[in-house]
Amino acid sequence: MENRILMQGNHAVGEGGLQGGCQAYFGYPITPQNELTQYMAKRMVEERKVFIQAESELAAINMVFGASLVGARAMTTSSSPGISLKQEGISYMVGCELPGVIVNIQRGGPGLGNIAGAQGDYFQATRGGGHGDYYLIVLAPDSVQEMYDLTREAFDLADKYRNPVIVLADGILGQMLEPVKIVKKNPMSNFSAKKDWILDGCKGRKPRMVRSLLMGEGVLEEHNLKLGKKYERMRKSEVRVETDNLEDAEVALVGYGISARICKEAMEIARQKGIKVGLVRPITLWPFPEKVIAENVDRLKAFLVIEMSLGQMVEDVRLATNGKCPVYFYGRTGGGIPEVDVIVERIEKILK
Amino acid sequence: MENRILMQGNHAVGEGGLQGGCQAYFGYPITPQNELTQYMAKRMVEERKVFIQAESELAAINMVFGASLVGARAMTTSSSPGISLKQEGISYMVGCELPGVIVNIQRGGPGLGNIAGAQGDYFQATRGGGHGDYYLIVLAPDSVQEMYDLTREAFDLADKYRNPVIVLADGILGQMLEPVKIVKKNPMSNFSAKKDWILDGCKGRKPRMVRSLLMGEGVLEEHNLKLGKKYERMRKSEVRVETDNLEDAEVALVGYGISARICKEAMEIARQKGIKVGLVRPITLWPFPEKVIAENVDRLKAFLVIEMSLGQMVEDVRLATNGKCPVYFYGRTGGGIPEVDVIVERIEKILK
Amino acid sequence: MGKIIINIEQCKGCKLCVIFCPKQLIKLSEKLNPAGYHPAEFIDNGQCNSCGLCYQMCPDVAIEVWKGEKR
Amino acid sequence: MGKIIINIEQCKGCKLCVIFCPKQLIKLSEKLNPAGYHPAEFIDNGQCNSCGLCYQMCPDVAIEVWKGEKR
Amino acid sequence: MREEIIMAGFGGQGIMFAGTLLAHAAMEEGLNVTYFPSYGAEMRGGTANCTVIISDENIGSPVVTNPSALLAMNESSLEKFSSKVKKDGLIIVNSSLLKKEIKINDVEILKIPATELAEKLGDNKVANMVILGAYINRSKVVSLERTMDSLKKVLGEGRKNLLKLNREALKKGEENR
Amino acid sequence: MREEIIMAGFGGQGIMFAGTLLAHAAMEEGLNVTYFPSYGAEMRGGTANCTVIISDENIGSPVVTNPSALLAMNESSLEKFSSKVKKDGLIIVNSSLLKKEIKINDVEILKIPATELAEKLGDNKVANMVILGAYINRSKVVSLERTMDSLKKVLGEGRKNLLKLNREALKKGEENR
Amino acid sequence: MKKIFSRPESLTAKRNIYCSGCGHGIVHRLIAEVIDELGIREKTIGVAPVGCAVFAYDYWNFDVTEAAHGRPPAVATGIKRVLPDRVVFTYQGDGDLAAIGTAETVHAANRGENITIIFVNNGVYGMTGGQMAPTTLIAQKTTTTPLGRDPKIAGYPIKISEALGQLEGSVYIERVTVNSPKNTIKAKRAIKKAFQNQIQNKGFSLVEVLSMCPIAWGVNPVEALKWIEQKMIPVFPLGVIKDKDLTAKGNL
Amino acid sequence: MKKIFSRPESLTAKRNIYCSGCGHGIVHRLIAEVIDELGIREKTIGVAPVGCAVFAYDYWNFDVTEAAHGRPPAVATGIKRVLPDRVVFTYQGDGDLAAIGTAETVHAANRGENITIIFVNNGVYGMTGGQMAPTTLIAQKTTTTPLGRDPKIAGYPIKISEALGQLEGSVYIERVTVNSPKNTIKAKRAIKKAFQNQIQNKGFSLVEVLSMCPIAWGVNPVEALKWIEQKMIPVFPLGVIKDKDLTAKGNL
Ligand SMILES: Cc1ncc(C[n+]2csc(CCOP(=O)(O)OP(=O)(O)O)c2C)c(N)n1
Ligand SMILES: Cc1ncc(C[n+]2csc(CCOP(=O)(O)OP(=O)(O)O)c2C)c(N)n1
Ligand code: SF4
Ligand code: SF4
Ligand code: SF4
Ligand code: SF4
Ligand code: SF4
Ligand code: SF4
Ligand SMILES: [Mg+2]
Ligand SMILES: [Mg+2]
Repeated sequence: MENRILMQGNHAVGEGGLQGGCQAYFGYPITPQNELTQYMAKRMVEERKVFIQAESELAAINMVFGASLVGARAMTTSSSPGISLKQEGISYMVGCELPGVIVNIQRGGPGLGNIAGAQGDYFQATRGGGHGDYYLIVLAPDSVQEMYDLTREAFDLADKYRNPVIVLADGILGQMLEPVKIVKKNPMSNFSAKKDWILDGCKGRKPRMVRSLLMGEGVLEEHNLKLGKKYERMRKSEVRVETDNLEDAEVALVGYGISARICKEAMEIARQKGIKVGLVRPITLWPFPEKVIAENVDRLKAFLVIEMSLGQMVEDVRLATNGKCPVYFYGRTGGGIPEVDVIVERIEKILK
Repeated sequence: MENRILMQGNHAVGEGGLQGGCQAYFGYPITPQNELTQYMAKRMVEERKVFIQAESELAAINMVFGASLVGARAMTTSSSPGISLKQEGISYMVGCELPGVIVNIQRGGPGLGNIAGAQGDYFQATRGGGHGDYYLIVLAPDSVQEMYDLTREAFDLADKYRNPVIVLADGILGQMLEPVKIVKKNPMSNFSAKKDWILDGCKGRKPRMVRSLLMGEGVLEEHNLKLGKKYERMRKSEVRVETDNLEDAEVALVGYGISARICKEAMEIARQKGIKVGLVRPITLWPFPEKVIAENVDRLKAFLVIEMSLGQMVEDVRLATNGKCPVYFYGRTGGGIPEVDVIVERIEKILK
Repeated sequence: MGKIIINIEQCKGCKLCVIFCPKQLIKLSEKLNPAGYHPAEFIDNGQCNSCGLCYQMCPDVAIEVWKGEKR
Repeated sequence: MGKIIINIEQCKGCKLCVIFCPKQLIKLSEKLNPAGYHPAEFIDNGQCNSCGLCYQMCPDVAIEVWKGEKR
Repeated sequence: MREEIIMAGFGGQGIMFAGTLLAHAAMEEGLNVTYFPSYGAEMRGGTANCTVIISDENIGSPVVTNPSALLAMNESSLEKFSSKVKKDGLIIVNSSLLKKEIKINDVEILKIPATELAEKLGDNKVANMVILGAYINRSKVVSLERTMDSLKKVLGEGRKNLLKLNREALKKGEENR
Repeated sequence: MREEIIMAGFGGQGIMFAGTLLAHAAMEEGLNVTYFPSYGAEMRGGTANCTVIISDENIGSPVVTNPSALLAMNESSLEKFSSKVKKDGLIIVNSSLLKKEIKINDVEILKIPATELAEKLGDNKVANMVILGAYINRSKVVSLERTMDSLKKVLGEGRKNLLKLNREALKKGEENR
Repeated sequence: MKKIFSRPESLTAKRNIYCSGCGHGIVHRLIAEVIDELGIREKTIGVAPVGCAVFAYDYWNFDVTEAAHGRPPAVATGIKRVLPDRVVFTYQGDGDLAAIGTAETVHAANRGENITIIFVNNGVYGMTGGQMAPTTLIAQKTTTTPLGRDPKIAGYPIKISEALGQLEGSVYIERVTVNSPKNTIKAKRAIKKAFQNQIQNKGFSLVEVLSMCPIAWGVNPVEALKWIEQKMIPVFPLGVIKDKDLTAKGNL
Repeated sequence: MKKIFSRPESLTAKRNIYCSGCGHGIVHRLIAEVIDELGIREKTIGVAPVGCAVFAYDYWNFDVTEAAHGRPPAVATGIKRVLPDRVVFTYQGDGDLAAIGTAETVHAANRGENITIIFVNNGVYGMTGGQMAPTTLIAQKTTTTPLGRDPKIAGYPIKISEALGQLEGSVYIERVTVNSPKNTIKAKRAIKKAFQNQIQNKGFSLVEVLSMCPIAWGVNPVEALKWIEQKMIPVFPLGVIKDKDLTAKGNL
């Protein structure tokens, strides 16, 4: 229990970024992630790194683009409406194969919505809210500890694949305080040395260019197929998932982020009642842990997907079960929080 | 054959908009939809309606927001990167329940990509590239005639549901010329009279407000559930799909837009070879015609989905088949065009 | 002769009226209003000239100014 | 004494060099280059003073200017 | 063991600080803990509240609808949350700012004249500590000593000067019951 | 019946106009037709081309990789597309701008000195019509009369003055073979 | 007795949620009074910003719409072009207008949209917790400039009104403040003129109001008045920045 | 004989795809020459726009990146902050810089980013087919103003350089053109100064270059030179708009 610090989720993201080697942060205030931008305003300056409060989210993502193309580990953070504004920029980063970390502390939508935590941006994050064929690794922390850990690791993943990585959290995780263990690690690990594609002046080498415009016949297709192979590699290597109690479970709850924590509570209560409930918590929302779901379709009587939305991840669960096991859904939208009692009820109803 | 006009797809969208009662157009140039903005620059002024070349796509969608909230039928058009920039605005329109028509003449992505036709924005259109829980009706023309017809009808649908509607076409449809029959109809049909929610000055009534910020406890959730019911109504009433040769087919091709035309060609060639091939062409991509697919899972040996992307609609087909029928995919990305021969080959391979 | 009426529920005790009243006829109450502020109180000593300076500065439009003979 | 060398492949026949040469030493060729333009042609009558005005105006940087005695 | 505490009051009454302090002390006790602030619809002014959950098991959502304890620093907070307290739960209310009589079934109500007690100590701003002290005494979820330690850490170097007064207020609240 | 024609040349040689005209005439013949322009990687200058597909059946993609006919207005267009023409297809080339000898297997090649013929008519800009005329004669996919009618419509009121010259050029091309 | 100053008709009775001493409340009232005086309440459409004034539609007693952060000028353009005979105004904070909405503001001005903009410059992002705004003063401490705004890192307090004055399309631009009764009365005059311009089809008018944000400045409401006087006005001088009426007459 | 004028090292040998008589080619060359003369080719990072000059990375013989339409100043900011000892410049068209990128431009200037912007004003959107740009002249016909730009509908030719001059953060702004050898040589001087300013850490410099787009103007290359002289310069006067060096010395 030693070395635990009581930390806000937003701050943990910021500190995680720093420990992940973030050299440049570009943000724009928006609730419920303001404390994160504020934290970076202080810490990045302390560490003599780059901090800019940009004139907009659009500018911020394009500053990330600039910082990344010269080799810096760069990050931007925002919340739902601000993330919508970054979609063009994200698509450009993918096209140009630029790493970078984007954090979305989701709030209620659509529109201005409200400032409560929500999970309405799952589709946007996992299916590419921007234009064109692309995917990003999407990491979904479910505790302040993971806000820290996953943000730190996001930088490695981004560099490893030369692709932006999204950390998809929500206003509850951003606002809450929880004990955190600060694990420092050598940032800039293996990847920084290998950045032989960056622009930093052509001294001693041929000039380079960074671009996503590929006009020759078939050139863009070739590029996209190359990117496609990269997505395949991510699918193979980067799936992360937590499972619990699946061995004897009759029903598996599936939830990510705060919803997953609620699932865990519900699971415990159900178990106390003698109902055999298990849990699948995707930590990567993309690549989605379809294998662990597919492996359990025969053993299980049903999956019950819990989300803070009208139902988005449920599609991935249905794709993974492929009709071989019923998939139920219970969601709350617009900042509502799924209730443990209701989850337990639903399980009971499914098993009846 | 009388009364056919040789018309460019982009122009057909513009004229369709006008016949649909478009009172205000806001655009920003981008290839391959420039002729559309240019057409409106001429025609809207001729018709003494509102035309503005906005300073950006962002401004354009927010001008649509403004025009719509005072009751005008309004439209904006762009291509992939520009559509990404409209995502925040679209989410606001949904939140505020404002109708409006958005046309995406897709090009190759991600990033700047190229200016060829592509279908990489399917996810963005059907899953909400913007933040929050929402859906739009997505119409997918496959001919210049439908570019005209569906744009015209999009205005009715938008007003009917007080929700923006997307017309999702691509650069090929935008650029090509084909004969079109101009069917005029009474625009502003039933809906304009009923706009009792617009802001036009509070003369003789209580002041009104238009907003998507709903902060009170549970208020946004209630609103979203109300919107959810609206999406349900759309799902029930607005599915459009063309099917062909399904009765005796062993394999059904599934494609939309230009891909669907290629499928038709492939189907004919395959039939000439004696292979029993049918076609499902979704005209609404959302709501997706899952019923017609689900109804055929037992009869068919397989579905083969054809897209100009790395594979997006294929997920909807898989969700609809629900594991009861194999789903294959053949796609070209980055502006590549699926080849008829390859499609026929794939069908043959599937049936072997 | 004038007077002002202060809406105690809306007042947030900012004191802007207090400092601008040329006759020093406004002070903050000891009491808290439901929102937790000490609201402004009018000291009605007959000197109010209805100048409206208090009204001009009140961010909560919590002040009404009256003029004329008392009835 | 000077001369210019025109890159015929890159020239687009815009005539900007033609109109600015103070000695009128440049004209457009009758022939088309591979891109379909009539490229500029240097009329080497020994009057070129290497002033470089043609170079300054060439949007295609298709002109080289030489100076000094011919070798 | 699982305690779910909602603390509520006016902005400026130190709700967030007291909640953080309690969470910190619980952490130091080796317990699982979450703290969640809420500003409600009103970003500015108005009431503020926070939720602290302390448990020896994993904690799911840090937000609760029905707390086991309510620490209400003023009347409007009491009104807003009292009906939500769990059966057999606890309400501690700052009786200094209470005008109405209160009566709620199946809940234990503890009235502490926190503002008055704090004023006696020299600053009504530490009424939050008085209430917290009373809660600690009652719930025993953390020890007073641990809370005193945490106070030092949460205040940090910058606000060291406030340590003594806050400690006294905590103690006062703890003794009061 | 299905014809897939690619027309290609320099920007300014009237490729797009000729393609549109052919498409219009085909439409008036009651056929299905698509026209698709392509500016290639170079938006400005360089070569331009378009694809016209004429068929009595439905037309799928308006873009084709292997046309049944190529109308090449200059040498670079010929080089770019000639190898793609279908077996037993047709190439009509503007021999006025052709320097190299050409030889392509399994394809019929028709050389028309279109620019020269056009110049004789008074304006080398109508070389496009000469080539189109030759194609119409050869393919019979549309009639010359229909094309003449379409010419009037496609030129419209605004360019009425060009009608006569274009007609002559079309005719010249049609007669030439 | 007669009521001589009281809540204008164009304000609802609703209590606002602004902090104690916040300038927004005063500016809301001035606009409401002007609208009452011009008799245009029933043909006015207001565009509220995203910022502390996001709930302005609750306080004004006429039609008001929300607009995405920074986009009110685009939304107002859409409205005004469709309904040119209505009175359309936007109400925007400095973050909204001069940061994220810079392009929309500049181009509405450059197009000479016949709209009125009330630009509330309080030198911070109030709503989101007192972060730096583009108008934040040098050395001013905010939650994102904890050591004070350093122009080398964060640039200078932006004089967007002066920049807008350079554009042909803008007709009238004035900077005012509400830090004293006298200044408040002047501010009202400017706001009135900005609305009158629109009614007279003159084109784009903007009034920048230096406004108190005691909470983010870390001062009390009374000190906030002095803050404006002593710190803001030297950087953002009050007065008419552009008035085509006067330039036309050769008076400026 | 000696070669005295020829392709600078900082230009590749690649044939550009600009239309005949397009000003972009001249401006590219001027930049390349300046970079050669300053000996900074190996430490320069260029940011290409989306516009006709989108392929600039093919023509310049140093590191060049693409940037989304309008965002070069933000991209350049990201680059320069990370690598302050490199020379970073953007090359932007009038659509890119003065329409969609207005906010990014204004704020890079206001932050006083130590970068150089070469702003190529040709009064149209060249790349997309000659649509109206914010700088299009009144009555000028474009594909989106088929009857000529009507300021009532489409606003005025924007003088963004003058507006940027109002911002504290901008150090040097000059408007030049390349419509004659003399003007071209002057343009080069301005561009050189804008780069030198950066090398000397002076801050934000911008050179606006009035540049020929014969194709969209519907004139031949030679007429395009006159178009600049007769139509553009009266609206966009040449000369230094701001120079902090001179103001400091009291010369301006
Ligand atoms: C796209 C987007 N970005 C950011 C926000 C968060 N946000 C809300 S208000 C605001 C700033 C408000 O500042 P200002 O415009 O100065 O108004 P004030 O609150 O100071 O009156 C911000 C950044 C948002 N809602 N949407
Ligand atoms: C977001 C986005 N919107 C629009 C476009 C299309 N587009 C490409 S270049 C351009 C305008 C170019 O004009 P300008 O910046 O003046 O450069 P020029 O071509 O005139 O040199 C536009 C609108 C795009 N690529 N991306
Ligand atoms: S009206 Fe004037 S005198 Fe009367 S209370 Fe108000 S400020 Fe004082
Ligand atoms: S100015 Fe208004 S809010 Fe402030 S103290 Fe006076 S009455 Fe109250
Ligand atoms: S260098 Fe001068 S004289 Fe020689 S060709 Fe060029 S312009 Fe003419
Ligand atoms: S200026 Fe250059 S491109 Fe133009 S004609 Fe002369 S050599 Fe050719
Ligand atoms: S934060 Fe500032 S601007 Fe916002 S309500 Fe409070 S005082 Fe007013
Ligand atoms: S369109 Fe204009 S700017 Fe673009 S290459 Fe051609 S002449 Fe140059
Ligand atoms: Mg502000
Ligand atoms: Mg331009």
